[in-house]
Amino acid sequence: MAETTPKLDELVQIDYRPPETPWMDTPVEFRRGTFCYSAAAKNLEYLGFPNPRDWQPSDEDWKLPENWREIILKAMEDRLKKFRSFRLFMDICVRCGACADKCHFYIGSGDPKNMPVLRAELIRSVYRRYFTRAGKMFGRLAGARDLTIDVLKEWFYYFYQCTECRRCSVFCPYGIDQAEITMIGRELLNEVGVNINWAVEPAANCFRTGNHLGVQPHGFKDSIDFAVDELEEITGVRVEVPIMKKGAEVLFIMPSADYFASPHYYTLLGYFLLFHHIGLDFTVSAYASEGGNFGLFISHEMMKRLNDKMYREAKRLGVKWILGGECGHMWRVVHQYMDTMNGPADFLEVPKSPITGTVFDHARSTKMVHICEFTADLIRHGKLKLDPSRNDHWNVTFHDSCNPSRAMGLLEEPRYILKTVCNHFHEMPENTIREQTFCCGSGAGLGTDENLEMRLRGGFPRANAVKYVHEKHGVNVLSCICAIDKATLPPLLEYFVPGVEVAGIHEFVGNALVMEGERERDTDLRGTPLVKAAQAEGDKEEPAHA
Amino acid sequence: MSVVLALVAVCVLAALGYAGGQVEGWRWIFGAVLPYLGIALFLGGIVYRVARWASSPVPFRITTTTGQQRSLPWIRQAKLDNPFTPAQTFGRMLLEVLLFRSLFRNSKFELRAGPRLVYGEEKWLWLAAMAFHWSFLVVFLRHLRFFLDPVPAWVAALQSIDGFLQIGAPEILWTGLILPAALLYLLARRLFQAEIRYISLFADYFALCLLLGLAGSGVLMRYFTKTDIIAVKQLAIGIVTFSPVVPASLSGLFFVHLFLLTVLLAYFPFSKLAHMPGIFLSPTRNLPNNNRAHRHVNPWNYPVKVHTYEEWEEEFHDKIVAAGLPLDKE
Amino acid sequence: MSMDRKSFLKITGCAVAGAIAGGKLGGLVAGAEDAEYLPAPGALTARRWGMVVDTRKCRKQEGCKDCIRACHQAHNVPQIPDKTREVKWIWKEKFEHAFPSQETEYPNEELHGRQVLLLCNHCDDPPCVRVCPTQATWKREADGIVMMDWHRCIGCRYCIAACPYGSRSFNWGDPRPYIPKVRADYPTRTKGVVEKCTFCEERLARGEMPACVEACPEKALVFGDLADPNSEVRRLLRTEYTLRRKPELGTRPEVFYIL
Amino acid sequence: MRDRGWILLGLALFIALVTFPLWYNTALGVAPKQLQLEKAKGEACVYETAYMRQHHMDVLMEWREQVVRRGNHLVKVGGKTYEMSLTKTCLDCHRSKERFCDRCHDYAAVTPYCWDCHVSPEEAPVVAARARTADER
Amino acid sequence: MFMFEKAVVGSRRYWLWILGLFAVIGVGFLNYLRQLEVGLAITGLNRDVTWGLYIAQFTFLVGVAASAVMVVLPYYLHDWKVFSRVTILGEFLAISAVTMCMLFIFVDMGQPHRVMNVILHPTPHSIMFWDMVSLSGYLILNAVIALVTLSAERKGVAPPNWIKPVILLSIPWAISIHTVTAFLYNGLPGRSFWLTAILAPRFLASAFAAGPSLLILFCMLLRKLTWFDAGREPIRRLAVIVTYAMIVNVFFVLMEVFTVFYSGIPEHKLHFEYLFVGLDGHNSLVPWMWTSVILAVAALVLLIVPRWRRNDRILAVTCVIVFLSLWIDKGIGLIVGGFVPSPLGAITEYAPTLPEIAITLGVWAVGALIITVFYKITLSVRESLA
Repeated sequence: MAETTPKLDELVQIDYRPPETPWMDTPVEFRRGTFCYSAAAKNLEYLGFPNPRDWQPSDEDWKLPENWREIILKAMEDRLKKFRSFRLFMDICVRCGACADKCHFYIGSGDPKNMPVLRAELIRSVYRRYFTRAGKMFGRLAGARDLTIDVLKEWFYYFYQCTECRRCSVFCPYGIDQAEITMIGRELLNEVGVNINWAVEPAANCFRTGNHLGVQPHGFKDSIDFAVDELEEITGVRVEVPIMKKGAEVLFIMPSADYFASPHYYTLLGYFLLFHHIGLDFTVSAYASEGGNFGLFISHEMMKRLNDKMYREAKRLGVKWILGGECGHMWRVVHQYMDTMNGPADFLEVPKSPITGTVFDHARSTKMVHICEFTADLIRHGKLKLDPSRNDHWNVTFHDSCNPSRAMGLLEEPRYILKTVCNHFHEMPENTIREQTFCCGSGAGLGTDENLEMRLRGGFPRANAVKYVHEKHGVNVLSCICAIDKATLPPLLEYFVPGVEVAGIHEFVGNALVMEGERERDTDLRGTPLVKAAQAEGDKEEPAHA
Repeated sequence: MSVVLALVAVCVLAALGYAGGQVEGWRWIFGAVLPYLGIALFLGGIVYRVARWASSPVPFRITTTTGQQRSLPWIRQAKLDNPFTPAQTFGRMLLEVLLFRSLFRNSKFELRAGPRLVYGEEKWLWLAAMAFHWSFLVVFLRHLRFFLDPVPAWVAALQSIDGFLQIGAPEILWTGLILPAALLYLLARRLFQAEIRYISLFADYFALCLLLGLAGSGVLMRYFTKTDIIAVKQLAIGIVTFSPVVPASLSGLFFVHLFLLTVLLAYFPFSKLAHMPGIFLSPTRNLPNNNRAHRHVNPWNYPVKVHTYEEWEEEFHDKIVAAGLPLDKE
Repeated sequence: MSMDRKSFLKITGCAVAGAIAGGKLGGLVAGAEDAEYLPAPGALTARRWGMVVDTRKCRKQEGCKDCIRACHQAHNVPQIPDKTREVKWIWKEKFEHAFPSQETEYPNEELHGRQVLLLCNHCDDPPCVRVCPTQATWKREADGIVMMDWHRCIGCRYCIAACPYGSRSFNWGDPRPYIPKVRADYPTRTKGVVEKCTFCEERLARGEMPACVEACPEKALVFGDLADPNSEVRRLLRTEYTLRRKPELGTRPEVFYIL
Repeated sequence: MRDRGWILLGLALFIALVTFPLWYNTALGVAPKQLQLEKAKGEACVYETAYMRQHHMDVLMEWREQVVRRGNHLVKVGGKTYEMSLTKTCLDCHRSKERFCDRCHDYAAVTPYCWDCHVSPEEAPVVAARARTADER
Repeated sequence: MFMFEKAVVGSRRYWLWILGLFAVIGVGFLNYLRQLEVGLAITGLNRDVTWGLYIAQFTFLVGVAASAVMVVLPYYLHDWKVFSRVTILGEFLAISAVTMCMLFIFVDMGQPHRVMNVILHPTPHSIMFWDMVSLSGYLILNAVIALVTLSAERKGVAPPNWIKPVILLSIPWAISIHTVTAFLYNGLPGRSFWLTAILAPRFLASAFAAGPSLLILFCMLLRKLTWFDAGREPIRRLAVIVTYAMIVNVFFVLMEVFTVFYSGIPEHKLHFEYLFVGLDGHNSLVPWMWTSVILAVAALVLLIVPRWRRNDRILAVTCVIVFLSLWIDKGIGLIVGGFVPSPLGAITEYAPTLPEIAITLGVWAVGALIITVFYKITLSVRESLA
C-alpha cells in the first residue's frame, strides 16, 4: 500500500451529501491517489498518437495544442455522426437518477460526479452548448456550458474514473450506457494527447510484441516451458504445449497475465492440464499472445489495431477455430467488436468440440468460443474425470466480471463448472452478482498503483460483498474469469478482507482433474497442501479456511 | 433556483394563455394559429429528431446483457433479458416500453456500520413513472372524444372504465388524479432527495411544471370552474378538419390549458421528452445479443495500421530462432 | 443549487390560488350564489308523522288493493312476477305473519288469516338507519320520516338484514321492464338499490295526503301528526286499543294497528 | 443501413396514430358543427344560458341535495321561484330529452347516470311499452 | 414494494399454476361483468335471504385473516423462536384473506360504482363503516409489517425499531376485525340467530382453528413442493393451537345449543331447527350441517390424541377436516341460517347459482394468486440468503 493510501476507517467515512456549489461550478481537484499518470511521450510516438510530450494531470499547464477546442469539437461532431449511441445518449437522458447509486465509484467516493448521470452530463453540457439550438441560445438555462480547460480536466478526471463496467446501463430505463460515453470521451481526449500511461503503454507493447507486458517470443517460450515443468513436478504428468503449430485444430488465446503473473498463472496450469486430459489438438502463439485489448480503453481504432492479430494468426496457422481464455475485456472485444471490425472470419470453421461433438452454434460467425463454454460442455458430457474433494480446502465464491456478464451474458457456465469441481460454493448477495455485479474498481486501464485510493474506493462494494460471504460462510477464495480482476482483486481484498485469495475457474478445474498416470497429489496447483480424505471427513461441517 | 425559474416560466406561459383568451385579436392566434404551429412542430420535430438519430449508424452491436446468454442448449437462456433472436428482442423492447423493465430493477444502497453495504429495493420511482405514463396515455386517448365525431365506442368505454366510481357529476376520472399525483411525487423527489436535486436542471423542473400546469388546468376545468365542452369540441374538430373555429364561449382557463398543451407539443421533440421516440432507438436495448452468430456490419469500418505477422517476425527474428520457435520465412 | 423550500411552497400556493381566483374572476362560478332554497309553502307538515291502520274497516272490502295500486303506481314500483324477488312498499300479509307473537295455538277466528296491510313503520328508533354505512337512509329530524336517498345507496343490503319487519326491498335487476306504466314525475330506481315506503314525502310537500291514505275507499288509513294531541291519529290512539308490530324490539314503530 | 426501413415504418405508424382524428373525421366527412338544440318552451332559464351550459350538472347536484336530503323543494332565483325537479321543471321547458339533453351529451360522449332512474315525460310511454312487451314475453 | 421481481421468475410448474389461477380469475371476472350488467339477479339471493355465498365467504375469511395473530402473538409477545420462519407466512395469509374479504364485499354490492360513498359519507353509527376501517387498517398493517421485515431479512439487517409497536398494534387489531365482523350480525334486533353475545368469541375460536389449520397445510405443501421446510416444531405448536381453538369452538356451539333449546324461545329455536332438521320440508342445508358436525367431532378426536396429532399425515387430514367443517359452519350455515325463517316467518331457501359460484371461485383464485406470489417472493428471498 502506498503511503498516501487512507486507513480503512478513514476510507469508509464517505459523505454522500452533495457539495454546496452546483456541479458546473465545482472544478476538479487532482488529489494524489485518485488519478492516473499521463502517457509517456515515447508510447504515443510509437503508436502515432497526437501531441506526445511530457506533462502530468496535476500540472497547471497541460501543454495542449493551440487549437485544442476546435480539435475536440470537430472530433465530437465526427463521433456524433458515426455513433448513434453517442448522439442518442446525449439527447434522451431525463436525469431520473436511477443510475446514480449504481456506480461503484459513487458508492465508494460519494463524489456526485461519479453518478453516471452526472459523468455523462460533463460531456452532455458541452454537446448542448455547441450542437443544439437551445444550448446555443439559452446557455446554462438549457444545461449548456462552454468547453474550457477546466471542463477538459474534469473530463479527464472522471472518464478515467469510470471502468466502463456498464452497471448503470442495466438500470437505465433507456439503456444509456456510460461505458459508451466514456469510450468516446476518452477518444476525444486522445485527439489532443491527453491519455494515461497505464492504458497506452500496454497498448504500445501489445502492438509491438503481441502482448501488453511486452514479452518477446523467447520470453513467451520460456514461460510456457516453465509451466510445463512445474506441472510435471506437481502431478507427475508431462503435458505438451505446442507453440505456433500450423494445422492445429484450435488456436488458444489467453490474456498475457496468465503466463506472466500470479495468481493468473495457476489458471494457465489448469488450462494445460485440461487440454492434455482431453487430448486437444491446440496451439498457442507468441505473436497473438494477448487475449486482452487495452485498445478498448483508448479508442475504437486502437482496439481494432490490436485485435487484428487474432484472426491474422488463426489464418496463418490454418486452425479451424479459436478458443479464448479467462479474460473480461478480451471477451467484450471478441464478443461485441471483433467480427465487425476484423471479420468475417470465413477462413475458419464453425467451432465444434472435437471431444463431445457439440457445435457451438452461437459462435458460428465469430468462430471463437469461451473456455468456460467449452469446459462446461465437456463436464456436461462426462468427458472429465474429476475429484472435487481436491478443492475441499477452498470455500469458493464467484465474482462475475463486468464484461462477460453485461456484454455477453456468460453467467451460468462458470457457475456450472465451479459447482462441479468444488464442494464448497457460496454466492455473494444477489445485488452484487450476475448482471448486477460490481466491478473490481480497476478495470478499463485504471489498475495502476498511483490510482490506488480510487481503486480501493471503486472496489469497496465488491470487497464488501466478499466480506459478507467470508464472514457468513467462511469463503476463502474469490474466483473470477478476468485477468484484470486477478491482478487487482488481491490488493483490494488484502485491504478490506484479509484472508481471501483470488483464483481463476480453471485453477479449480486443474486441481480436480484426475490425470492419467498422475502421481498422488499433496498440494493443489498453487502449492497449498490438500485436505486429506480422512481429515475432510471430520471437517465436513466446517471446511477449512484461513 | 431552477425550480423557481421553471415555475415562474410556466406561470408566465399560463398567464399568456389566459391573456390569449381575453384579448379579442389574440383569440384566433391562441385558439387556432398556435395550435397548428404546435402540432406541426411536434410532428416535424419528432421526424427530424428521429431522422437525425437514424442518420448516425450503429457501428457495433453493443447490447447490454442482463441475463444468461444463449450458448449451450442445456443452459436456460434469459430470453427477454438477453435476447438472441429478433422476436426475443421485440419482447425485450415491449417490456421496456410498456412496463419499464429496467427501472423495475431499481435498487437503493445503504452504507451501514461495519462497514456494510446493503441493497434494498426501490420501486417508488418505477411506480410513479408507470402511474404517470399510463395515466397520461389514458388521458390522451380519453381526450379523443373532443376530436372525433361520432365518438368511437372504445373511447367511451375507456372513459366509463376510468370513471367507474360514481362520485358526483361529472364522474371522477381516476387517471386525471393519478397523473398530477405522480407528477407531484416526481417533483418532490427532485426537490427533497439531495442527490437528485443536485443533478436536476431547469429543463427537468420545467417539464414537470408544464405537465402539472396542463393537468392542473384540466382538473380545475372539469371539476371546479367548468367549461363549455361543446365549444371545446367545436374547436378541436375544427383543428383536425382544417376548418378552425374559435367559439366565443371558451373560458380563460381553457385557453391556459390549450396554450400549455401547445407549448408542450412544440417543446416535446426538442427536449428530454424526446426520450419517448428515443427509447425505441437505444442500441443497448433494441439489438439481439447474437454477435458471435451473426456478423454485424459497420458501414464506416476503415482499414487501420496494424502490426502484421511478417513485420513482427522480422523484428524478433533472432529471438524466435534462439527460442527454437518455427519461422514462416525459411 | 440552493433550494429555498419556503419560497417554493409560497409560490406554488399562490399559483394554485391564483388559478382558482382567476377562474372566479373570469365570471365562471358566479350565478349560483344568489339562489335561495325553500320548503314548499303549501306542504303538509308535522313534527312526527304516524299512521293508524284500522284493519276492521279495511276488512270490509275483502280483496281491495286500491291503496297498494295507488302507491305502486305513484312510485313506479315494479310488478315483479317472481315472488321471491318482489319489490313491495305496501302489501297485505296474514295476521299471524304480521304479528307472530300474538298468535297462539288456539287461533282467534276473526283474526287468524286476516289480511293486514303492512308498510314501513317509520320507526322512532330505526335499526335500518343505524346500520346504513352511507346515510343513504336516515330519519328526518323535522317529521320523523325514515327517508331514502337512492342516489347514495350502495346496495349492501345491511338495512334489509336489520329491518325486523321485512319492509325493505332490493332491486335484484333492472326494475324498469316490470313497471307497467312509468310516471315521469317520479323516478324509477335502478338495479342494485334498496327501496321502501317514504310516507309519500313528495306528496306531503305538495300538500297531498299519502297515496294509500287517499286511495282507501273505507278511510281505514289515518295519517297525521303523532306529536299533536289533537290530531286524528292521537284521537284514535286515545280511544282505541292499538298494536305496534314487534314492540319488544324497541324500535317504536309509528304505524299502529286497530284490530 | 439495415434498420432504416424499421425506423421509417415506426415513424409512419407514429404519425398515422397521432393524426388518427384527422383521417377518422375526413373519412366520415365530419365538419365542425353548430349543435342544433331544441328551443326551450319558456322564455328564460333558471340561470343564464351561458352559465347553465357549463354548470347545469352542478345545479342538478345541488337541487338533488336540497330536495332529497334537506326537504327543500323550491328555489328562488332572481325573484322567481321554481320547483327543483329535473323532470318537472327542466324538462317542462326543454321538452325533448332526445333533442336537447342527449344531443349535447352524445356529441361530447357524456353519459350522465341521471337517466338510470329519472324518466323524461317523452320517454315514459316508451319505457312503459318496453315493459309491457317484456311482460308479454 | 414486495420485491415483485422474485415473482416473475419461476419453474414451469409455478407458471402453470399461475396460469391456471388466472384462468379461474378470468372466468370469475367475466361472470362479474355479467353481474354488473344484469345485477345481483344472477345470484340465488332473494327477498328473504339477502346475503349468501359472498358474505359468508367474507365472514369466514375474516377469521382466516385474524388467525395470523396466532403466529404473530407467540413470536413477538412470547418470543417463541420456533415461529420465526412461519410468522411471515401467517402475515401473507392475512393479506391474502383480507383482500378476498374486501373483494367479496365488493362483489356483493348492488351498486359497486358507489363504493366510495362509504368513505365520502363516513357513518360511525354503522358497524359496516367500522368493518371497512378495521379491514383496511389490518391490510395496511400486515402489508407494512411483512414488507419491512422481509426486506430487512433480505438485506440481512435488523428491522427498524419503529416496526415493533406496529406489530404490537396488529395483535389487538386482528382480534378487532373479527369482533367487528361479529358485531355486524349480532347487533340486529330482528335476527335472533345472530343475537347472541357469544358470537364474537365463537368467531374467534373458529378462526383460530381454521386459520392455523390452513397454515399447517401450507407449510406441509411448501415442504413437499419447494426446498422450504418450516420445521416440525412450529407445525406441532400450531397443531396444539388448532386443538384448543377447536375445543373452545365446539364448546361455544354447545353453549348456544343449550341456551336456545333450554330457554325454548321459538324465534331462537327455529333457525337451529331449520339448519339441523329442516322446517316444513325445507331441509337443503341439513346434510351440510351434519357433515360439519361429524367432521368437527372427528377432528376433535384426531387432534386430542397426541400420537395422532403428531403424525404428519394424520395431521394433514385433520387440518383439512377442521377447515371443511368450519367452512361449512361459517361459510354456509351461519349466514343463510340467520335469514331462514324470515322475520315474517317465511321460509325461502337459497342455493347459489353457477355464476355466483364462478365469481366466488374467482375471488378465491385471487387470494390463491396473492398467497402464491408472496410465498414465492419470501422463499426466493430466503433461498438467495441460504
